[in-house]
Amino acid sequence: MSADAAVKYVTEIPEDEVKRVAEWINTEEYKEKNFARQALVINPPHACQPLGAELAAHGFEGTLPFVHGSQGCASYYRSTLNRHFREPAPAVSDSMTEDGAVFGGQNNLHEALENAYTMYKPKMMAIFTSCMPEIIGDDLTAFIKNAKNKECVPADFPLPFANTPSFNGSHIHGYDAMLLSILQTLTEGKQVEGRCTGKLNLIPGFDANTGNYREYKRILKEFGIPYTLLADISETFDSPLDGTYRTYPGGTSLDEAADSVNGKATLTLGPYATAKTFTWIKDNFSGKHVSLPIPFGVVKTDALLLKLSELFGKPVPESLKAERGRAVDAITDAHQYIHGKKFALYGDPDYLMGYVSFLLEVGARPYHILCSKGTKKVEKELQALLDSSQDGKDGKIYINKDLWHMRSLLMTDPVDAMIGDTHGKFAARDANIPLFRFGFPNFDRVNLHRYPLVGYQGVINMMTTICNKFIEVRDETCEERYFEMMR
Amino acid sequence: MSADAAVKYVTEIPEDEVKRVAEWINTEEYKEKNFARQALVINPPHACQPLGAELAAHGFEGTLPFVHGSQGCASYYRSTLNRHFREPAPAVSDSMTEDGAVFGGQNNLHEALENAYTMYKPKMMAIFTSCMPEIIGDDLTAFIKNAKNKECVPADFPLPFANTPSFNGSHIHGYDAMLLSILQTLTEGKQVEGRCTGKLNLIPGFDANTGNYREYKRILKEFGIPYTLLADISETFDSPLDGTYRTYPGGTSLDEAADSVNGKATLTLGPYATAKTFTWIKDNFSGKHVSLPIPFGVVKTDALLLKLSELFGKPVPESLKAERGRAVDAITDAHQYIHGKKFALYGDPDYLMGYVSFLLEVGARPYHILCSKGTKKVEKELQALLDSSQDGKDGKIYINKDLWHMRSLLMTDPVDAMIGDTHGKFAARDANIPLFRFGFPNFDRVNLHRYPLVGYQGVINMMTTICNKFIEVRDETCEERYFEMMR
Amino acid sequence: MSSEIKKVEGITKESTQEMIDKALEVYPEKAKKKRAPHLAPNDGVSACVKSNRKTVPGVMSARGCAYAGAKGVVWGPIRDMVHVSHGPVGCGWYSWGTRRNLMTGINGVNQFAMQFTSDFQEKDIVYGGDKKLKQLLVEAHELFPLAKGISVLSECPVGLIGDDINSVAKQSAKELDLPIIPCNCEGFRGVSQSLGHHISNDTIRDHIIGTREFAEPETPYDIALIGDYNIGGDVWSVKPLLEEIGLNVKAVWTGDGELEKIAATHKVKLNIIHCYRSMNYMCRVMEEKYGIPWLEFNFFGPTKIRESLRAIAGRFDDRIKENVERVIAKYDPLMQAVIDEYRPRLEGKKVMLYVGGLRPRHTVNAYADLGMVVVGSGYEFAHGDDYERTSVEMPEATVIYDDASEYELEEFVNTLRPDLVGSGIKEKYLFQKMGVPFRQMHSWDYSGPYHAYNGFPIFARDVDMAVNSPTWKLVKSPF
Amino acid sequence: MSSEIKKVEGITKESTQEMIDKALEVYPEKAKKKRAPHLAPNDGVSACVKSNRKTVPGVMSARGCAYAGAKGVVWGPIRDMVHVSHGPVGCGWYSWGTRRNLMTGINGVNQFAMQFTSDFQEKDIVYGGDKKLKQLLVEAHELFPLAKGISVLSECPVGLIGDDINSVAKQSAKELDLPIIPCNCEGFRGVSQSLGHHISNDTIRDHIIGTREFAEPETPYDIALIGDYNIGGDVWSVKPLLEEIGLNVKAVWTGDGELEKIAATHKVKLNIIHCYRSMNYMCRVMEEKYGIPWLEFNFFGPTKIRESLRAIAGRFDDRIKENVERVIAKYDPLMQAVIDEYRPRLEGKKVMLYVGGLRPRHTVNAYADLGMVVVGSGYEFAHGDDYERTSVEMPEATVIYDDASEYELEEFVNTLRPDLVGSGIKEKYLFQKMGVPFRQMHSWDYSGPYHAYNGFPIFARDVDMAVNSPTWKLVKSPF
Repeated sequence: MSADAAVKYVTEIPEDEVKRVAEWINTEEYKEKNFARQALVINPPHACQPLGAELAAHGFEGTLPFVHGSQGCASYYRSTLNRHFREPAPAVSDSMTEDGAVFGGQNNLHEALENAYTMYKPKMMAIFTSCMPEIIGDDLTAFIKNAKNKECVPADFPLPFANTPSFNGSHIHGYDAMLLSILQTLTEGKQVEGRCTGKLNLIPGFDANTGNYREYKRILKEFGIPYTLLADISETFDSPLDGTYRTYPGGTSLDEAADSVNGKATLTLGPYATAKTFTWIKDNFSGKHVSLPIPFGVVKTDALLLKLSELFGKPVPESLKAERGRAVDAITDAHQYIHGKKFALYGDPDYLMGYVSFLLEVGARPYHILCSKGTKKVEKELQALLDSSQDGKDGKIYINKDLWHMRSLLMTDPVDAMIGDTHGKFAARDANIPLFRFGFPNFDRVNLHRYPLVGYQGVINMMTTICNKFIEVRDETCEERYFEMMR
Repeated sequence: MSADAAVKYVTEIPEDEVKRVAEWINTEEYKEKNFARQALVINPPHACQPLGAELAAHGFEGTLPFVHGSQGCASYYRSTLNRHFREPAPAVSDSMTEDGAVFGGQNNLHEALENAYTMYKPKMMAIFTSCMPEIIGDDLTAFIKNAKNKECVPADFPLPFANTPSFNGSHIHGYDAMLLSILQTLTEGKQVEGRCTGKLNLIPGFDANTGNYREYKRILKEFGIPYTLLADISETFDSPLDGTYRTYPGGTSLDEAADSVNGKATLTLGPYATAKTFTWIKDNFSGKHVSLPIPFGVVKTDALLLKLSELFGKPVPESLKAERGRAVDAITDAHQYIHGKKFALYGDPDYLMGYVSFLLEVGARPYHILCSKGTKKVEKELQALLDSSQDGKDGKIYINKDLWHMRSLLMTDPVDAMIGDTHGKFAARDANIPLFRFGFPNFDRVNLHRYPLVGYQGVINMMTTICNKFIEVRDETCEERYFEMMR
Repeated sequence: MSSEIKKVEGITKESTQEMIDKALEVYPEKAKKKRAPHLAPNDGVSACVKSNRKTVPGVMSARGCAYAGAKGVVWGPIRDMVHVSHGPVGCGWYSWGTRRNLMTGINGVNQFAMQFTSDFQEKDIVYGGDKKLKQLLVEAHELFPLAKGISVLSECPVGLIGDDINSVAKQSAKELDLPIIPCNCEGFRGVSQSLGHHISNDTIRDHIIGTREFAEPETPYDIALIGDYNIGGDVWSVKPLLEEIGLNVKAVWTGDGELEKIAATHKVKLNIIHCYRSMNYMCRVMEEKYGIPWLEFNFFGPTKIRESLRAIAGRFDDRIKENVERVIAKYDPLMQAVIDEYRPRLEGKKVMLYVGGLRPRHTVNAYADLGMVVVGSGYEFAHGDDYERTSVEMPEATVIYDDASEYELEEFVNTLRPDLVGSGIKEKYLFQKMGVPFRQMHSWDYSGPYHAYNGFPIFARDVDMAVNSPTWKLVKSPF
Repeated sequence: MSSEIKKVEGITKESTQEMIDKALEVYPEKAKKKRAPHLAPNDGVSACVKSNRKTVPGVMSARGCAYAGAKGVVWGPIRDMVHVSHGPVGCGWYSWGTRRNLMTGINGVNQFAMQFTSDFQEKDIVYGGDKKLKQLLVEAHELFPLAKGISVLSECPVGLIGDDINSVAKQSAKELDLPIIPCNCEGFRGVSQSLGHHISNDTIRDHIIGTREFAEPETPYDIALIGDYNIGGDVWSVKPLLEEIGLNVKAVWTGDGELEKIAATHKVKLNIIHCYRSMNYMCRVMEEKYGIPWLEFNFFGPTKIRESLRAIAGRFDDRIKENVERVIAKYDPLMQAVIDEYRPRLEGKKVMLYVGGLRPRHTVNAYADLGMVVVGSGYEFAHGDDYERTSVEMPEATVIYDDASEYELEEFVNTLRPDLVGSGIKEKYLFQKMGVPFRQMHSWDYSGPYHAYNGFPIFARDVDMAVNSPTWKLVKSPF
């Protein structure tokens, strides 16, 4: 725009034109244009790697997440976790600025390590990178070695670090990278020939539902299986309010994590969010190595319990059998409220698999299934799930599409509800359907992360939430003559 | 109406007139007329005594509830429980008919006892009365003695019986009467000088939330306090679906119940629903006797834990302290969504006390508080609760009023939400406010009885349900420009 | 289809009798003797079981009482009356909103699906409740001025303490200038809901019928729809269909019903009746007293709808007959599409029914339309004439049960392993625990309508949903 | 009130310095030396702390970056533009809907509160993103034809890999005949959000201002509202008030803002500015270049609103002055009612603030209106001129902190035990765990508006809700 052109006046868009476009964006024609996009990404529901790295770091005892990069990045990650959990999320950064582009980030890193170590007295700092050092090519291995030589932190102080470039993958990959580095760092030299802790190493993967972690622990307790959760955020992000602020209220014990290399078995329940970690574990950890899908739904929970039973030679406890029966009871009692209902789904691969599996077993129809950061493998596994049921036959998978694509799908081929996270609320409102916030993040409902989605209890929770909402919609929208006592 | 009058034609009410009346019933004028009612009761939320008696009976091992009276009564009680729990509720009646009015119900009773005993193989039959025998004055004591003499059932077969006239009190009183008789019957002659079971007898009172029972058991397990629940419906009405129907899937063991007379302490948490039982226990049971309000909210749960700690000389477990902190955290995180909100409440006295207590501690305002079957004592205790807080100062208590009165209150002096049971849904719809179905019965939402309201977990459940609904209403009703990502 | 007797593979008179005998084994001798005549293999021609007898005490019957029949079935659905449950609080409370007889209008204004009760207390028992009744009638009239009348439905105590509601009603009716109908339907009367229907019919006869006339001119096509209670909106499916074939539905008994139209029903030309059990009495009365013919029909499933429409048309002129053929031609393909969708998923599936007084026979062919076969059927409160009508619908030698005990049903289901049980709320969760798909067939399980052409697709969908829900695959645990 | 320096009982220069010294003890020597000048007791006359310096690495600062300042504050609130977060997916994702700058219009049609990103992948880093940018601008224009323009907000990689967004923007603007504004606000630039504001202001100067004129005739009452971002609807409270006193608000910068109106702002007669920190630059530019005077004002709490209205009126004729007096007279009693309701519950309560660039001073008197005293205040990204303006608002010797670390805040709160902390989401749950009532003062904690007369009652209610919520009584366990 140049100021010396002829005078341009401020204009208003005519109401008719607004109306026309408002209708147009709901059309099939628009959908096609929308799906033809090559460069512009609109409302993608995934975040960048370092966010996941921070979540992993929070899962360890006394661990301070440490962002090597710009300080604004750290603030963004922290506030995302604050908003989702409504909990503190202490983390530091080394506040790289312009001069970092010239000199690299070593000085910032060293100064920050010393300061943070002194001020916040962590037992470990988990270092991960945001864009700047990734682009200028900081050599973290060397920097950290130098830091120890300079005694910024004691020589034996654990400083795992992960490259978590934001221009690659999503938060789940950052989670994976950080977890891997933490395990590598902590277990280094800890493998003892012949030693077996007798424990299960359970790896939930990127999972921002603290209730899920508690549910895993409860299940293992019922089984009587000793375990190490890698990594346990449940106390970190669901800590008591009792008048005392604790910087590190929870997390997996570092000693236990170090000893996990001598475990009896290692089980990942987030195969997509821990792919690299698990590959490394298979080569480096003692014991058996098992990968299972996240246990959403009865069938996947059964698979988990059967595997636990097999790995530890223990029968499935009666208490869990009874729970199973109660979950089946709950979904049977409620199945008529969900049967045949079409769902739009989006989220991280592990969660998506779980949604589809759960919905198919209660007679609902996964319909638009969108993964904004996925692979052929994700697509293939989702398709196999869909193919396993009559109710999956109309389901269509959209890999690397975003929520603006989803909006077009919802408007041109409507469904009854959507499962995702808070970011879907605009599309859901436009489509006038309920949005179930089972995914991450949840910025607009309280306490949902306290209710597990995994296991039989998760089955009851998901079914109850969904069915009661459908009933509620009916109660709220039906004509007076269809407003009834019973449903 | 007589047929030989002048021809009367079928008329239609003019639409204007319908509209006029529809508006009129929302007025202050109508409210006054409505509150002037002396004889007509409209939409009372309470049921009659035998329903409660049946619930109590279901809480004991192998126990068949037995209605002495008309068979239709039994069908009504059973279907009410079926609908609320979405579970079977096996019970028999002795099918008294017209000739009972002439000859009394002894023959029916005897025949039914023999048949039911033979067919359904119960360990106990808990007999309670509906209207007919109460009016004709059947002498149950004699009838039952005769039944044993006639060997309708074995001489040692427990046959507790309760007079539960429907024209007196409500379901909570029937619960009380039946529980009392069962305990009298089972404990007769079982008191042993010097014996102490070391156990707590916990009496929940009339409570149709199976989650509450499980929550009590979990709390006591955390404490390591041995207990006998009198009476435990949690397995009866939340039994697994596994392909096998069990007539008696749960209930308190009869032996344990018999031995409860030698308990270390007896604690009722439903003082209004167990008044007679508790009075009798104080005179007849060993150990200490304590009455506490139902533990809704943090403060009342604290009181329960403190009392348990005191009675059993055990410190409050760390796990429960942490839970307390998490509950306080959950309500603090969410308090802004409920603060200052006005509530209409109705229900049984014990639950009402609990609602008021919970709401006051989270900053909400109990406003219209209605007990359709209450006493001066209920009113006084509710008033004392209201007086304990600034937020209670506008609360008004309505004793022995019904939901048609409530409707007038809602329309003339609006509130933000109502807590009650399914029966309030019509008034809530007219007032356009959410109704939280914490009470009994729930005929139109699934699985709610699986979510405890008591204890710290109950605090989280109530808070989450209420606050998320308020947020949802805002999301669903706000103008587009106020529709936001965060809440 | 109902013209020839069907057979079911593996079911013979002997196999069924054996199953019955086994179920009877558990009873004490006296009870066994009482129950035996109520259970039989279908003989295809007659009422093969005894019925409408006192329930054997203690057997866990599903039956209700006369009050339930009066309030829940006949009176409750009349939308523009205040129905007072006279006596203690419970009966009205239990029957409040639990029968899904939907209504037009504004609740509490011109529609009264509420719980009105005199809420008897001890003192009302001791001193009698007539005074209270008188007072509450005044209050009801004042608070609900648009109510066209008030019914007073007696609960057990009223009849036992010697109250005279009839005289109170008469006096109050005069004072308030409002129809006030006393109905002596105390729960202890009779052996089931059935007497409640009969008493209520008689009360309509004595107090209502003939007290109004339609303001508009009569036509030859004026009919009344009898015995449809608008469960889940059934009437709203049936009435438009009857109108589509050219008939004027002047009154509905009693689903979404209106008092004055019921009162003027003696002016119609034909009564067509769906639920024979609950309202054949009044059809007979109107036939005798006013010469109105009546016709039974069945609007479940396209086969029976077709037959019934033609039978109805048979009572009218060619205009109606042509309309009927046109309507059938219009809906048949739509119904065929429903069948094409669901029949492949339901073919050969077995159903057991145990419901009230109509559906155990009326729905048999609707299942057949979907390729399903009913292998056992019975009623809570039917009479001999119901069983006569049932035997011709049911396959040969299948089990027929009257006032079955829960024990018997459990035994039969265990033996027959049906793919679907259609019964009531008291049975539902029992059979689901056994892993057997179930639909409530009193209340359409909170769905509906099931009647007529609008109902069949919903019925088919619901049956498929129950039978083929994947949740059943989860019942058996892998451990 | 701001004319005389307030005192707080128990707070002296010495006590505050002691508290500061104690907080500094934890730091290593070098860091301590860096942090010390950023913390001081208020001297009441000048900027007593150093500010706008690099954050000390590793101290847990609350600061954001230049991108955050550009996207979240200046650009994001302009409703009719597509704002592209150019670079990897994260920055746009984190700032998506998290700042509560509310907007009129239909999302995706004529209002674009969405997350537009070029979602850089490895290959974009290696080969550069300019081509992708060019393509996405075409796509954005095609899919959002009613967007009045597009801003391109650079994330860190863009500046580091040597992309030239300015030339892409220039070319595309021509090709698409659409304003496309490149903003080089990479997060590594500067020391905080603040530089992002400045860069964005400069970009407006270079690309927008002066490119439009208002179609309607000028009046002497034409003003622009600068530095109100419509958090929780603030603008919708402020604008009607300014109109009520007779002014024409021709443009809002930038809450619920419109590109073309911003572009025509050089035609107004006065700029009034609320958030001085983020937009004083453009006020100065417009003053220099177009001779438009500007005026700071404060619309928090009735005292400051009154002062500010009169100061604004001082720039206009008697008509406006009279309007202002009438408006004050109208609202004063309403505000007094709010004070009467809440002041008794809040009198003497202590507040600590730590927010962005405005509220740590602007809200001080709003608390005072409620009887509360602010005992500590500071900014994430303020400059010396902000602290100058703060010192006169804050009581004597109270602690002032710049770019405080979480550790320092924790120490100060532990020492001062305020009854309320007003800060951001990152601080909220920390202080709540300590049992200290808290309100988010960036986002109004999902409430609002807080500005002007409509805002004060909400502010008062929210403060009371936080401070007096009974939940705080539950924090201390009885066991």
